[in-house]
Amino acid sequence: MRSIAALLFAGGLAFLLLIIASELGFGEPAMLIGGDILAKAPDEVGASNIVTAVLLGYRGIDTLGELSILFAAATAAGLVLVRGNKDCHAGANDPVGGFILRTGADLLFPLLLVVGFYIILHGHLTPGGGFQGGVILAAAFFVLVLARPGADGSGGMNHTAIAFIEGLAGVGFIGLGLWALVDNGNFLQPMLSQGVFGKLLSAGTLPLLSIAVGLKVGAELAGLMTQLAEQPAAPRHDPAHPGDRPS
Amino acid sequence: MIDLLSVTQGQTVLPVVLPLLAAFLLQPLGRVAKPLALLLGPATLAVSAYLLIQLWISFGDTPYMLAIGGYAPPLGIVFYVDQLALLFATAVPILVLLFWSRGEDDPDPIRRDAVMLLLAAAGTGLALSGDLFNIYVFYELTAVASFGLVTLRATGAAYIATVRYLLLSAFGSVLALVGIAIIYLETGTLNLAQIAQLAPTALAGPNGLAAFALLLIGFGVKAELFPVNTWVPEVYATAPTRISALLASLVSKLAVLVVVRLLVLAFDGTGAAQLMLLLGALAFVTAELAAWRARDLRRMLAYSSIGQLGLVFIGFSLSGTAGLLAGLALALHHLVIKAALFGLATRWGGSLERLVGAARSAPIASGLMVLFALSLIGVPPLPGFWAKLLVVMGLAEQSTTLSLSALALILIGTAVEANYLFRLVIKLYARGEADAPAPPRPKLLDLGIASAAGVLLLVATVGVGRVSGWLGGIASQAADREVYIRTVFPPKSAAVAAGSPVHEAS
Amino acid sequence: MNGFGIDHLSFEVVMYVGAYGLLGIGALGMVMSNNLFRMVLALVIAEAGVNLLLVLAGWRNEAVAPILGVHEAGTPMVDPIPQVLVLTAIVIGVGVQALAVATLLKVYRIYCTLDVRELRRHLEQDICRDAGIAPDGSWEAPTIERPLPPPIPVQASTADRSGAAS
Amino acid sequence: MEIDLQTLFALVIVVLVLVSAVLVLVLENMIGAVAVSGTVSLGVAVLFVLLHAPDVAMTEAVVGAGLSGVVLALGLRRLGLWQLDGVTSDRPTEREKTDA
Repeated sequence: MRSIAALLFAGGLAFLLLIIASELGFGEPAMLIGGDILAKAPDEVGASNIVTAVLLGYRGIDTLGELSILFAAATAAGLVLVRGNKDCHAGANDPVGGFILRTGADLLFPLLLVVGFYIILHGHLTPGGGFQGGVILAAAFFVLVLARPGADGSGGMNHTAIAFIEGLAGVGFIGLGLWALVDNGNFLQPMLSQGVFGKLLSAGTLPLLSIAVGLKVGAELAGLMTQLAEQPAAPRHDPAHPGDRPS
Repeated sequence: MIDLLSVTQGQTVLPVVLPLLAAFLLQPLGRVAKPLALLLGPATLAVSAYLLIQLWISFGDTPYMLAIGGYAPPLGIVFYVDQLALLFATAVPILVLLFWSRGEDDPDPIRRDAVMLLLAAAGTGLALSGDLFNIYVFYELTAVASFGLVTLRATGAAYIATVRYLLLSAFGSVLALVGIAIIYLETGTLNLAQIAQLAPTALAGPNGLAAFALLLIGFGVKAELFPVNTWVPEVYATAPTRISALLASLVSKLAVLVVVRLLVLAFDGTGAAQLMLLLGALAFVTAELAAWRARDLRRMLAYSSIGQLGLVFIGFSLSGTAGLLAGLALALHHLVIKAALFGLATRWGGSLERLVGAARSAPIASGLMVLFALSLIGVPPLPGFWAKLLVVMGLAEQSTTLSLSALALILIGTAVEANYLFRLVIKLYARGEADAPAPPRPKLLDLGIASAAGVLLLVATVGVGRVSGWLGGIASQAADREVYIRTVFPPKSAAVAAGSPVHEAS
Repeated sequence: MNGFGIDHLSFEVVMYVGAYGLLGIGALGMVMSNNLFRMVLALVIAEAGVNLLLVLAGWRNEAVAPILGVHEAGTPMVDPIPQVLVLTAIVIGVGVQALAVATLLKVYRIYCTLDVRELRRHLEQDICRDAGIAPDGSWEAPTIERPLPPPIPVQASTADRSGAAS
Repeated sequence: MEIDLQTLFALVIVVLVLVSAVLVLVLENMIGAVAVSGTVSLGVAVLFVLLHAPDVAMTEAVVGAGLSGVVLALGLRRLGLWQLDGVTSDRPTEREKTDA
């Protein structure tokens, strides 16, 4: 019964997509706002990477919303994961990495850190930006966790530090927006001078926003992965009693 | 400096941003000064509510537009503020504040507060935003925040319900994103006003209808729309009752508001309206039948909520101001009543049999329950009657086969609704067995919320003429597509005269 | 509609087939699968498909990436807006995914299964026990004619559940 | 039927991605399924490069192939399903078949 319903649904969806397929034109998009932005962004924002200009300039509040979603997901995951693990001894299932892994992690960590910050800082000039750099920062910390799971599986990650970084980076992003609101009457309006087009210190507040985004994404993801890593493994369940629940 | 006593239009963004700011601050603050952190949330929401009310008083008469970041539309994101948007935006912080109180055994109040604040910010943004993708972002934020909140009871059942809800919701979001992609391909813009300008030519074909169907299913997950509402009874039965109250009364209405905006601005052809009518009618009758079968109060309320939202969809599917008025009246009616009913269910949740004899131990709550039941059914002097009458009259006026069948389904559904609600009332006033434990009394706070809702209902009954006039004004403002377009893209001369706040960044 | 003839396999048709193929496979997987983890994987695939579709919506012939200073001025560029939307959508997707995995962990720890049918049965049982009604779950049987069991005291049922949850 | 080099390249990648996507759904081994889902993301990232979207390609590669793979693998490990044999199958077991 369920599979029949599923097939019906899939058939309906396929039909819908076919209708759409027969009508849409790709290759010549209307580009109403796209064309305007391509024309105006270099003057209005001053970033040579127009994707970043749109991400942090024209659609800045979308980015704020997206940071909030990541924050909401991490917080909700925290709510879910924190409970009911008191009686389990965590982290007992991951062996400490071998010598090669540990040495590799020690070498990789500063490298990833530098790459991450480079990508964050050059977001307005070249491909990349806050998100991509932030993910790499998170990866840098996570490599450390993988190499040395530690007694509680956290690899020495400091939860308080993560909480402070993620909180203050978010406050920084909103603070830049509110500064513009107080100064010019528009939330997230670009501030500071645009500088020389194509240089590192250009595009006004854009690099600052980029740093805030990078730090927040990095801290958020690092926290999320650490939380997952700290979970004790689920008990192997006996196939003979699939209904049994551990208590 | 921001003047604390007078508001400017630029501050419309604050009710969205301040709760986000507070949510980000909570974790660090919680580690430094926990008592302060616990006060931060309610304080922020109070400020948000105050700001929104001030905005309503100062600028509520004519709709206005706020270009975020000062980028002139359609390039940047705009907030569109009319009375409809303000009405729902103001309801968000107030309702979140009303259902703020924590469970006694909440192990992690800081995280919970943060998620509540995110929900408030997202809800306000959803009501105000005038950009299709921005709406999607706020919708996702609402969704993720509610996933966190519905696990709060930390039972196994809550986790199962959450996972199923999450997967369904994420799937709906994917479909909505396909709809957004189609609209972008056809029109080349995301600004709702510009989409409204282009819609008569660009979105009139089958593609437009397909895009609307996809968006309807996507946003319909939160709006408890017919095929994608399987999560509702599961989640409302396992989540904390206060969270169920928020989801059923507030979040569902915000999703409906988004769909209505799309319908009015971009998809005013008959196809889209008929789709909504069909799904709404099916939802109403199936949900009322399911509610009739339910044996516990939480799931009965959940199914009844699906049914009422089906009715709301039917109302909004009617064309023009009359349809908007009908839908709006039903939506507000349901918002007030479901919030109160779920509030009462905090203590009364569980088997209906437990409620036998509740009228003796809790006479006020039982009386309110009877009042709400009568209004839900639509017994004449109460507001529910007028709202339902508007829908029935609108359907009769259309007198197509579809609308008349929908009318028949509504009448059947109402009969079923009356049956199970009377069954509930009879239980309340029945004489229980002597040795049965008396049903618990509702908490004072819940009783207060329910009493306030009851008073609102009675006031609306007495002043039904004024209320309908007020709602009619909101509806006619929101139903006018030209007003929306002219507000976002003011004619050049008018913009100079009004000293429009939009200026291009130089 | 141009370029959809069979005799001419153009670049955008290939991309289009890829996008809708991923979307369809993901949707099918989400609907047909009975394993929650598999459903999360199907969700990832569907999201990849819709992201591809969005970027394709901004693609145009003979254009370059929207970065200034690489090509000579005046070269047509692809539409940057859909790319921004996709960036946002990717990050949203990974957040939701992580939350799903976290919740799955809890479900598996409590019920030792990820099978949807089995979990639905557990869910129905748990809800009924919490509410103090008989768990039969049959839709067809009219409930009024069935004699109801005496209400179970709330304390007992919640204590039982919290024991299993912690 | 003529076909240029770019289209041919795209065709190869699209076929690879679609085959991987089907494999994600049918592989009985969950680790394999997670690994193949990483392949899907990588392939899609290459397609983004072909569509002149370097930012998106970078994000998809870092997030889709890297981060989400790590999250899913970590999840599998904590689920106790980190096994290379086919125990983690979601096919109905013999007992369920007889039940039905």
